[in-house]
Amino acid sequence: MSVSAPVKFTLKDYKSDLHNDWCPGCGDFGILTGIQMALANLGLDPDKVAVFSGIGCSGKTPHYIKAYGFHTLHGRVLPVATGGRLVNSGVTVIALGGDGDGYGIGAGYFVNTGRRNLDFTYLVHNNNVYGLTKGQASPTLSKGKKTKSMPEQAIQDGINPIAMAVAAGYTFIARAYALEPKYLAGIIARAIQHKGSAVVDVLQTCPTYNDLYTKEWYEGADLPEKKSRLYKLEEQGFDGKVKDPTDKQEIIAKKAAAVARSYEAEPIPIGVYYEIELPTYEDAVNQRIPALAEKPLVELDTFKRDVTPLLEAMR
Amino acid sequence: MSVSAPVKFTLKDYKSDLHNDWCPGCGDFGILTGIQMALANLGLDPDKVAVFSGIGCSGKTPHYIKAYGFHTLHGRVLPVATGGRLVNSGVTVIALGGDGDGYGIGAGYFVNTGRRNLDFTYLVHNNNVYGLTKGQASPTLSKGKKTKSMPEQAIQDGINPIAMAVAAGYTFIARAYALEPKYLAGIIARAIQHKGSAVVDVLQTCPTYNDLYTKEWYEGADLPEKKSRLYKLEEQGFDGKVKDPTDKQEIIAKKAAAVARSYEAEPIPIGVYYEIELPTYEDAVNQRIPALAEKPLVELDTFKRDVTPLLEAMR
Amino acid sequence: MQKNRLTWMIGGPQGSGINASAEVFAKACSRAGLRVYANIEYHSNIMGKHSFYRVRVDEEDVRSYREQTDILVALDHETLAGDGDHRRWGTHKGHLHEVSAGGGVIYDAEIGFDHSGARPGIQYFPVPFMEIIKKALEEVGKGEQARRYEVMKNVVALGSSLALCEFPLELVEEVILGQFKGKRSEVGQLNVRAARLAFDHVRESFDAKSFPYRLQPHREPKARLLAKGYEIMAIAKLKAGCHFQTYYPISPATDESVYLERQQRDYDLLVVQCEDEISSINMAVGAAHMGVRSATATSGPGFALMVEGIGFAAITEAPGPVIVMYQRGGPSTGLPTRQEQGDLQFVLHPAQGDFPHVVIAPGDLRECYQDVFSAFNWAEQFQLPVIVMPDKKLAAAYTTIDKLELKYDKIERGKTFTGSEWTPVEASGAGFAAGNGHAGGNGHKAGEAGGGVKEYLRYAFSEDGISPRSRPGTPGGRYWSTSDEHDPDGHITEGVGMRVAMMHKRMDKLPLIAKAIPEDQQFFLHGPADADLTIVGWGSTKGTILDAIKELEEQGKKINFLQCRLMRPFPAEKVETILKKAKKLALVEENYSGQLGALIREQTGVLIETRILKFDGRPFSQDELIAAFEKALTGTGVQEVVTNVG
Amino acid sequence: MQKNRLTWMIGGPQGSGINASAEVFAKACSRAGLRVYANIEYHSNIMGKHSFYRVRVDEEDVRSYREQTDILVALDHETLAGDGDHRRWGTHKGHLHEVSAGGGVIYDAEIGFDHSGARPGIQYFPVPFMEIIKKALEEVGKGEQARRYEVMKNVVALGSSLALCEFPLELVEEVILGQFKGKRSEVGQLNVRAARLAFDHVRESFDAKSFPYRLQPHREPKARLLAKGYEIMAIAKLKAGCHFQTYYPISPATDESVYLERQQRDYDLLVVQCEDEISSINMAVGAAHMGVRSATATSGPGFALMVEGIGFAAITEAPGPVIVMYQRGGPSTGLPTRQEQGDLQFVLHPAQGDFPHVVIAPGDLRECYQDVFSAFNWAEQFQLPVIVMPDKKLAAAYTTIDKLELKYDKIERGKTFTGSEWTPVEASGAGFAAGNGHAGGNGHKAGEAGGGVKEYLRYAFSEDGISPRSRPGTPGGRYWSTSDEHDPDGHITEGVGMRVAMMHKRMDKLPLIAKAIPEDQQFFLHGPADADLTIVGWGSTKGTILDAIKELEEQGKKINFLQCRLMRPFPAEKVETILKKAKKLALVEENYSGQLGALIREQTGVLIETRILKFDGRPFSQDELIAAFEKALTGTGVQEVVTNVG
Ligand SMILES: Cc1ncc(C[n+]2csc(CCOP(=O)(O)OP(=O)(O)O)c2C)c(N)n1
Ligand SMILES: Cc1ncc(C[n+]2csc(CCOP(=O)(O)OP(=O)(O)O)c2C)c(N)n1
Ligand code: SF4
Ligand code: SF4
Ligand SMILES: [Mg+2]
Ligand SMILES: [Mg+2]
Repeated sequence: MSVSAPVKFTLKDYKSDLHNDWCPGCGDFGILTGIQMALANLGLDPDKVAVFSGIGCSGKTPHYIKAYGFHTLHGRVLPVATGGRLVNSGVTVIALGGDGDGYGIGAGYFVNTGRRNLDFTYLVHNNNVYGLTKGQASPTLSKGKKTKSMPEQAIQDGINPIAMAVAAGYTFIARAYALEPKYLAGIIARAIQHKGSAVVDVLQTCPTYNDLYTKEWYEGADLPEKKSRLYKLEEQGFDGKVKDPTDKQEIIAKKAAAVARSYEAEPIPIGVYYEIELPTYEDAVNQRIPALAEKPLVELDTFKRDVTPLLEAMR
Repeated sequence: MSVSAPVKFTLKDYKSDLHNDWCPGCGDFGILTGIQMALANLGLDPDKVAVFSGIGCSGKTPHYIKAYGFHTLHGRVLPVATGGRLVNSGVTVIALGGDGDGYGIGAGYFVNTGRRNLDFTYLVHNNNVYGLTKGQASPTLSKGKKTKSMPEQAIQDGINPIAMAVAAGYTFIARAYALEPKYLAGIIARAIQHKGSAVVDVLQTCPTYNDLYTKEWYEGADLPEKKSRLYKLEEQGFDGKVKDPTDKQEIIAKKAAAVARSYEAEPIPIGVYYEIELPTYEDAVNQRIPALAEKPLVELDTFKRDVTPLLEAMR
Repeated sequence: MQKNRLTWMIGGPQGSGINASAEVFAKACSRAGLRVYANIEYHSNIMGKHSFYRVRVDEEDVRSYREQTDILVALDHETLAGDGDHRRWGTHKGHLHEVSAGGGVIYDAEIGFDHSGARPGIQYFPVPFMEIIKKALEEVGKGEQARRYEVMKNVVALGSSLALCEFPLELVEEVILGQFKGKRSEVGQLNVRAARLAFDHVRESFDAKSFPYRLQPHREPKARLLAKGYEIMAIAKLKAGCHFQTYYPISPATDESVYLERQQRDYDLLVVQCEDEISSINMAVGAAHMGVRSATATSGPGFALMVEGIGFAAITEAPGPVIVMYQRGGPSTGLPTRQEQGDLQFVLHPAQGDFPHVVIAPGDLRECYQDVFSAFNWAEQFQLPVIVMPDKKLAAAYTTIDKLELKYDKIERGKTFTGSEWTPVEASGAGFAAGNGHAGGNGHKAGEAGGGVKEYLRYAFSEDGISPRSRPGTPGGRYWSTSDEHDPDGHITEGVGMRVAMMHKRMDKLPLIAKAIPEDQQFFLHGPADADLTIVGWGSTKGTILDAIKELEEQGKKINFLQCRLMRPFPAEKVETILKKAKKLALVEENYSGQLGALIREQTGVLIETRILKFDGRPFSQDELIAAFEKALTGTGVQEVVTNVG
Repeated sequence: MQKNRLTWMIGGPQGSGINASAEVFAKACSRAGLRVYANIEYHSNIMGKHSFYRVRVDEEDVRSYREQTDILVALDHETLAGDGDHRRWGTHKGHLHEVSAGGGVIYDAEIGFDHSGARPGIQYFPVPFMEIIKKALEEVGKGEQARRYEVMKNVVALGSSLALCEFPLELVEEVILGQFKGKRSEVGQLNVRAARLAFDHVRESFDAKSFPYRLQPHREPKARLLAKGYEIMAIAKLKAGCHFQTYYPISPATDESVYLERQQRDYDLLVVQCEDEISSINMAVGAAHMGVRSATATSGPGFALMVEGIGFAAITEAPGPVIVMYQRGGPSTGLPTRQEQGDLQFVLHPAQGDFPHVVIAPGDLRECYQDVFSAFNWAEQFQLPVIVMPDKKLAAAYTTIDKLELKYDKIERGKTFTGSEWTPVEASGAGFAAGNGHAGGNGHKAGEAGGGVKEYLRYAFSEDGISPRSRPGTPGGRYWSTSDEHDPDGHITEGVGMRVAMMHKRMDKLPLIAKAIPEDQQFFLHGPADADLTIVGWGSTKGTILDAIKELEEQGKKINFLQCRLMRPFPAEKVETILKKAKKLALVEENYSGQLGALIREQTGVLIETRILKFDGRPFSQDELIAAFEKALTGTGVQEVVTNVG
């Protein structure tokens, strides 16, 4: 979504007055702030932004943001947001939800949405657990791991969201960390500005149930000498952006590189893994329905249709 | 599924007498033959084999095979087969279905099943269309393409099943061609023998609805000089097998290589893209329930349980 | 003097294109001012399995099929002899036994059928289909390509048939030529030629003149439409201003969406083929919330995946979507291409909890048009999902209708927030006033962006029971929504008082809707009030029931028909009155358990003991209902009808 | 003399561990031979929102809660004053008003509550919770770590409470110590010490002796179980020999599966956490076909995703799974952690088409145990999915029961194919004989692998209506199955005759089941036959209804209770007789529309006009039903009950 409004809104314009009921120290606070900062930086009018969420602790996020807010169903946020975005291209659409919501029950939509390159942004709150249902393993917890409230260790492998996103066809793929809201906000802003489907996997702490990947763990407090378990791709000179979108070889190379990085476990790369400018779903739809180039579908007058030609064909 | 039965069955032992109602020349015939040849080569007792399928033209396959046959629901073949396999490790489980069935409506199960490394085999009949519903675009048809019965060209990108399989964690990932049953049979046999989750994407012709990727197209009949649009990975010295499963670097390299190859469009690589020997879901389950190391769950006597200790805990 | 009517049937393997010839013939008859009821039976298979297309033509209105066929055209052996010879459990015994006394059987001489010894009392016309095609091709020097033109067997079938019944071949030729326009006109000419050659061949080789079943064009032809239900559904959606249609392929619903896909450019409608039905319903709900007229279409197995989304639409008071739910043979995958009315009870209780939704079941094409059109109004006026329930028979039967008209044609978009009207704070809490002024609300207080001294609350309680909806992007119209129970501002609540108020807010829409929907759209009593037998039915059996009643009327029997159309909210009182007045009741349904009967008893307490049920995947024939009604006039109890033809 | 009973309540923010103290107290009372009914109310939230746990203790059996609380312990301000001060639409007004006359309010002196001016007529006991904890810690030299031990507020709450009601602290200490075994015993000691210090503090600082509400251990304690419904469900599954359980987390169903997960090693049971409920149901169906006893558990939103799989299980005649469907507040996501009986109609018609399934709703823990156990038998005997429907109240209420026993304890696995019995070919087609001997069948003809001169047909028609099922892997037992309509050998058919026969084959199981299930498991009339008022209800309201009736009995009122348990197949005739005999009927349901009422009218024609309905997400209190029954004895009509406490 490319935007060019003059910055006339401040952080507080995106904060709802609702009492927040996340646990103290929840990484979701960082993500909430990251979103609000990004919106403020881009100066988007809260009345022109719609935030869609799934079900989970993360799913409550829209209630804390001043914008149109849709707290939908578990695992269905992408179809709902897609429907919303498709019919009203005048509104910036941000979808978000938990890692269980997006990579588990929602995996089919995660994959198939990637194929569309719809112009919207998707944030996944990746805390390795099902928070709201009290801490079972989420799809990102890897095999053999066991968090606080699990009776047995995980018996399936964790999913690799970045590699999945590459395979699915997302055109902006990044990862960030919830407790670095400034950096996160920068990534989210880029994701929103990206013309096409952007996905940001946000590493999120869950102090209540995730006793493995805690703030301290990410900060490497336990290491011989304390050292963050995260590093920024750009700082290692990694550039995931495809320069020439018509160059098949470059695309393949960049995708393979992104996938390779995505398997690095310690330290974990954050930043932009892959980025490419390609025609969006909207572009294709506009070719099919020229009128959409002028206004969003919701504004087209569809009430004066003359169906007689169709009836004539039945004679 | 590692098998070591003496070859005492012939092709006809796997052929049911049911009249086949696929269109003349359908690639499914090749796949059917490939499966039957593989079973014969491995000498598996038809009474110890269960074939599960989704819904579609491809879904009818089990009816033509003499084996236990489960023609399930559209997009749900993997969960059903998983349940079946988990409780009866004494039976060889083959799941199969269409590309719509497996990569579209079933994408969530395709992804999450990959995380388990259950010991079974999954074959996808990839014909780029929804055959049984009369030729709409399937998830493997790429953007801009239009087959016979589509009113408009595809508006979404095609999925990359191989890259998806890599990201999902399948431990044996291959591609074959329906009209080369011998080669296909070889791949299927390896897939069945592989200890873990094996997926084979089978390029399948649909003479009735797919007028783009026809037998002639695959054979390159239209090229300046006729030349197959397929090549065998092994013939180019490509080896997708991970030699040392404990070597993270080798794994990452092999995965990246498989992904890179999976984006080659013309010619299309067939053969084994990726292979690794890892502990299976069954191994993990057996650790949890030691009795399973002796016999399949279905054979355990669970009817003499003494629940008094549990009741005592309630006093 | 023999009436001007005829039943013609063509049978052959799927993929051989019997549809083409049947529909050409139907169209020619319709243009000739005759009434047509044509229906196809086919397998869930692409090529090879037995299918047949029956075309019933009459001067008077026909809305169902008869069991007797006057002319049968067989492209293969199975059409005549059934499949008992190659299937362990034969599925049918062929159509020979359906041919009227003295009727004709035209069959391809190549299929190796020997009619000596076959059923006596009917006439056999072996025709060398391929030879005729070859001949036509030779005339244009393509004689050797005959096999590539096999599909022309269909025009050969037509030509041969017309030679018997004497219906003017010119009318058929006109239709054929109309189908091959522009550079394909050559092919058209070829087809016309083949039809003509077949016509001549039959005239020359057989004593066609003496064939007893004949058909003439109407004296004063009247222009009518010849249509299938899915086309009417699609056109109704266009007419209603539908912006957005989602779908996932499934018979018999796909055709509607594919038809709409073709209209996208001309009508500014966006059609999206989704990855599955969960996506279809949720995209449609998202779109409805965003302010467009949103719709989807599916059948049983797909609907089973939509139920979660329907509850979601209901609790968030989405202004839609409209869901056209085409019933087919169940349970589960069941009989994908066959007829059944087996999903009523499922659609009436489609998800967890109590929530409002509308369910209406049209009985014919006119009602399909009206109900789908109205559905969009109701969805937006009352902010809930609306389900229209046709079935395979309605979707696929090809029938003549006098012009398509809407009795209720006003577009009603319901209460919307445009930035001017704010929710009066007093009213925003119904008994809770505006709450206590603490945190919450959409934050649009006096002077703030969007202006106005009052605020907008999406789920405000209001006098007329409906809260104005705001279209995302509207300045000041910002709101929240959630699938959890919520406050007027759309934030989650678990408070008992608000919960109860919100349940009433949602459920109280049902009585409002009952008031808003015209009575004749809710139910209709066809025929005399003082009948000896009152048939109770719904959906696509309407035409068959009326046809059967008409015939029995001519025999002096007095039967009327209570057609139930609006299933939820159900017009219990009025229906009860009619039922209690009736001398005798008989329920007609194409399902196993009598699902409308269950609904009626639940709503009115009336148990209809006489039940005429069919659940073999085929619609009732007029003959079956005539026989059943005669029985019902005298006896009581359940009659299970099983198809004897096809 | 005052009866030996007490209601104690603790309230505080979620995550502060009020469960711990309530359950310790409950256990101590149970061990002391007293009866306990304890229930918790909490939000769909992890930390911070208001929750409270009510423990009702009595010498006589108690199966519901009373509205008066004798001792209220408040860990935060909201527990006393409600949330109106920080929420725009307050959800509750706090619990002060629930305290019995002269009752006591113990509150943390730190929460800034000033009871001067607060509700008069009750006693206030401000206790310095943290100071006491600190003191306990100082004794072991950990004084400065007090904050890390905040959760010990719960034992302080207990100690303080016992100081008032005089229940022996030793009994509580014993329970506490039992919970901290091994190396955690130190912590146990610490907790015991804190409780003791609190006890002493209250005794010293207040005139506790004069506190009017007291509780003594039973004279002759009887060993009982203290359990929650989900535990009983899980144990029933183990007892029934369940091999395989799938689940996807969802309240209030998760607890059962997590409980079972813990038993995997000891009981050779495999529990799989799936990616969603579509996977849960289909894995369970696949496992059932493979021959194990298979089960899953979910609640409304999850069930909405299982419906497709239930139709699949039914048409393929899978011997299961058993689905425990825990109802919660709907619609949609609704009220995830609250009570409702709102899913009955949905579960009765869960998918497209007509197919057989069993639905049973247990009313208390004993019935949960029996019904889940029996469910596995029915699933295998009749080869269909069986749904057991408890709800949040049954799952979570913590109650005493005398020992757990099965009245019907036989394991019945139904007809199975072991390789010896072959389907007599004559019988394999019911009217179709064995078909015509053409292709088809599972190919096991005479002499072939697997042997036997006859063949095995999975879906053969048989005298008793059930075809023996074969376990994949069984030599000669090979078969096909499909979600399409099929022949006896499991291959697809679309033939009308076979279709009708197969529909009967499946649907005719329902009457068989009705015969097989003992009457007292189908419904039960509690109390005198000749009552003045007959209450009709189902599920977890049973206990509350019986408690209310008991109290009214003591006032000389004659009321009985018809408990409906088997919902499908529904015992229509017998229930109808009872209803028609009744002097007056009143329906009791915890949902908006009276879903059992609808079922009863559909099945019997009887309309129950007097309805006592509650749908605010909370179970009925005994008091609410007493009042409602009194009204019902005299008046008619709908009574909507809204919670006044909590
Ligand atoms: C269909 C359905 N199944 C299950 C649930 C119960 N449920 C609520 S939230 C949740 C998972 C939450 O985990 P995640 O998506 O990772 O979000 P988080 O709470 O960790 O932010 C589940 C399973 C539901 N609401 N709907
Ligand atoms: C839930 C559901 N939705 C839709 C259908 C209709 N349907 C049957 S087969 C099919 C797709 C077939 O395509 P594919 O999976 O690629 O298999 P193919 O026929 O190409 O072998 C669909 C959509 C169904 N059976 N169930
Ligand atoms: S449970 Fe975890 S994710 Fe949920 S609010 Fe608490 S800390 Fe955050
Ligand atoms: S439609 Fe295509 S896939 Fe289906 S049977 Fe025919 S050729 Fe094969
Ligand atoms: Mg999570
Ligand atoms: Mg396909």
